[in-house]
Amino acid sequence: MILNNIYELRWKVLPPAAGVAMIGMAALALITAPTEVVEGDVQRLLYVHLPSALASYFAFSVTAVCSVLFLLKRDFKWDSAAQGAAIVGLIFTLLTLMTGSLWGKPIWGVYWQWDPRITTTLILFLIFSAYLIARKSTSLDSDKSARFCSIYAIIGFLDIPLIHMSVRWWRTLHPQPIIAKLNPALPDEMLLVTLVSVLAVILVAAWFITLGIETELLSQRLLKLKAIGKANISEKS
Amino acid sequence: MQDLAIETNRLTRRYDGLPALNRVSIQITSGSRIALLGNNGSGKTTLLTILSTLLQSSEGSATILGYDVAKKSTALRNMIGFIRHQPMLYENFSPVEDLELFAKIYRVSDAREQIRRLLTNVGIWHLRDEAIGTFSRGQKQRLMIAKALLHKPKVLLLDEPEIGLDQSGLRVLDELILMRKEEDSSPITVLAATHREERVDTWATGFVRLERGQIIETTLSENTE
Amino acid sequence: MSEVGFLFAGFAVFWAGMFTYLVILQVRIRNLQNQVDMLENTIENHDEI
Amino acid sequence: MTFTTQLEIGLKLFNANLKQAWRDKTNWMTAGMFAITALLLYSFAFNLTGGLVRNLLPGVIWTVFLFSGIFATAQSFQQDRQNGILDALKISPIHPMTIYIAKTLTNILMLLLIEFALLLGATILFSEPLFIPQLLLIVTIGTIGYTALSTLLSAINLDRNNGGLLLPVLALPLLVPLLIASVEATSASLQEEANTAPWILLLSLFTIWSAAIATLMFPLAD
Repeated sequence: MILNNIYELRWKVLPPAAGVAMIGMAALALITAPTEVVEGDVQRLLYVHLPSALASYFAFSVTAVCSVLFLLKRDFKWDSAAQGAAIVGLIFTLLTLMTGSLWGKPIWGVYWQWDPRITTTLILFLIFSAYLIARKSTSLDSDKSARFCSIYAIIGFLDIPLIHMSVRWWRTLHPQPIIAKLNPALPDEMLLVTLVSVLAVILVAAWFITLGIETELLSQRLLKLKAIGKANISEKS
Repeated sequence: MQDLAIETNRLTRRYDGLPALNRVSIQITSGSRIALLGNNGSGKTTLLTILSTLLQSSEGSATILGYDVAKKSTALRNMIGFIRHQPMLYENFSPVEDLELFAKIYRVSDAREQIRRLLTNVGIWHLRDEAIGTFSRGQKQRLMIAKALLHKPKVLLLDEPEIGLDQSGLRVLDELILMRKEEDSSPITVLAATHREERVDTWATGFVRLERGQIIETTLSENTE
Repeated sequence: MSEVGFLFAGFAVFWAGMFTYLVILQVRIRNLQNQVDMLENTIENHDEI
Repeated sequence: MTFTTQLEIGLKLFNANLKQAWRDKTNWMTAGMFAITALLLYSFAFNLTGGLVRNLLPGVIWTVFLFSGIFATAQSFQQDRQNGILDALKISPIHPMTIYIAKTLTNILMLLLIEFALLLGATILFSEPLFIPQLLLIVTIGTIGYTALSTLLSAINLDRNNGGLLLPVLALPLLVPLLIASVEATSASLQEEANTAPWILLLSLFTIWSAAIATLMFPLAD
């Protein structure tokens, strides 16, 4: 009940909060945050890269949780929610990979590095793309397909730790050129800016997810209405 | 007040939003033989498939002998026999091999004797060691009759059981299911979809007529809603 | 490309990506809502007749 | 029903599956032929006649196994579905888990047959000692791991025409840990001082994970 009431407030709270937080984040990241000593200004990409990555994990967690709820309750609104969140997750995964590449080029000299975290993110992208392809290629109200895709989303989500672990072992047990990647503890100011930006992007992600859910729910409703319309017409004839 | 064998309450199933079965409520008493009538696409198969536990309803509920169909319990499945449009047989097995496997699954006692009796009754005992894939449609249908009766179900769901059967095959169907003499005290309940309306009077104790997923005519007492 | 160039590119991609997605979503929702309203209207009128 | 009756029925069903696979071999013959053809193509593409075979062979072997294995398991419920047997089993008092386990075991057995034969052939073709106990163990664990997942995914027909192509797209990203672990374990087992332990550990971990999760999930897919 309380949860429902909170969810009702989404249109009043989320857009302005996300908007303010995003503007604050841009100002903080580009102006207030100190320039990093080794990497220089380009390090400021951290403030969009890291939050995007966290937002994508957040969205995929929503997909997994909604999939579990769908399997338990067999209510199609959870299936819609899982799909809506999966799309948002994919968008943020894509943003993570792109900002990461643009950050990597000046620092590492290459756009792409087979780093465990990057590689895991890419595989995550493949898994949830496959999920969406499978779900979208079948009828919206097909319970078989919804169940199957829910199961797939749960398995895919639970696979993440294993993927990350295997890729890390794969990289570390191979001899490879050492690339300078300094990761000293962030100074306080940077930490603060990072926290703000994470908050901002998570808010945006939450807003997007609610919008995504809304589109999926509307599509379902439309399907039902069309069916009723068809039935009415055939009754008249 | 007789026991209810099959009861559905506002049973609904939608495909792509379109209802194939629309709020169907029926009550069938134990031991009755009900014909399910209607044109193609009227929802007969959907109703039978939901009752067989193969398909899930979109809304509403159904119980067979008091067991909720959606729960798919083992006890319920032991009591249902189902013959649907397409045969359900291992194509590269012989009838005996197929039935022996399912006798095991349904834990039929004296399986060997049962199989011999049933195959003889449906008239394909001489084909017992041939591959099912070489059978004609009518022979497969006879085998399906034997398979559906193998575990002595209390409720039989039949979807156009006459398919492919010749005159003697139809007689087999009548003798074994539709007009069979009760051997034991617990009567068998039959719900059979059929297009042969002229034969319905000879075996059915009642009928339900569906059109566009809804009941338009029935001899069953109306469900109190 | 200079360091600042990469920084700019990164931020541009990020903001552009989010804005585009937001616009796409809003358009889709509006379209769907319109269709739903239209159908609901016709179905209501249909019933009255 | 109790566990022992399920076990008994499961064995019967496994037996029936094997009998069915044996009588209608086309599916498995196709998988075997696909594996052989792929192996040959790889040897042309990577010029596996040279001296670098040992470095490339593990990757070649495992991609061949995964592709042929997944294409074969994608079909594994197909015949049962067309015959109506899958539906006959679903309305019977058998537990869905038993149906799944019996089918998975059949697939594992058939795939191991193909894979061991292929290893034997590759031993001759590339004059590398591939038919060694350690490698056979690795292949067995890996096959159990990927078959458990791909059999689960093949159980549902998504009512679409390109379902055959969809399954590899769904299964392969999930199998990245398995591919990494099995390739590394294989190449370690081909070295003089083999240290396969960590990779076999990772491989076993994935296999246990996938078998457990697939077994638990299958009844929900029904």
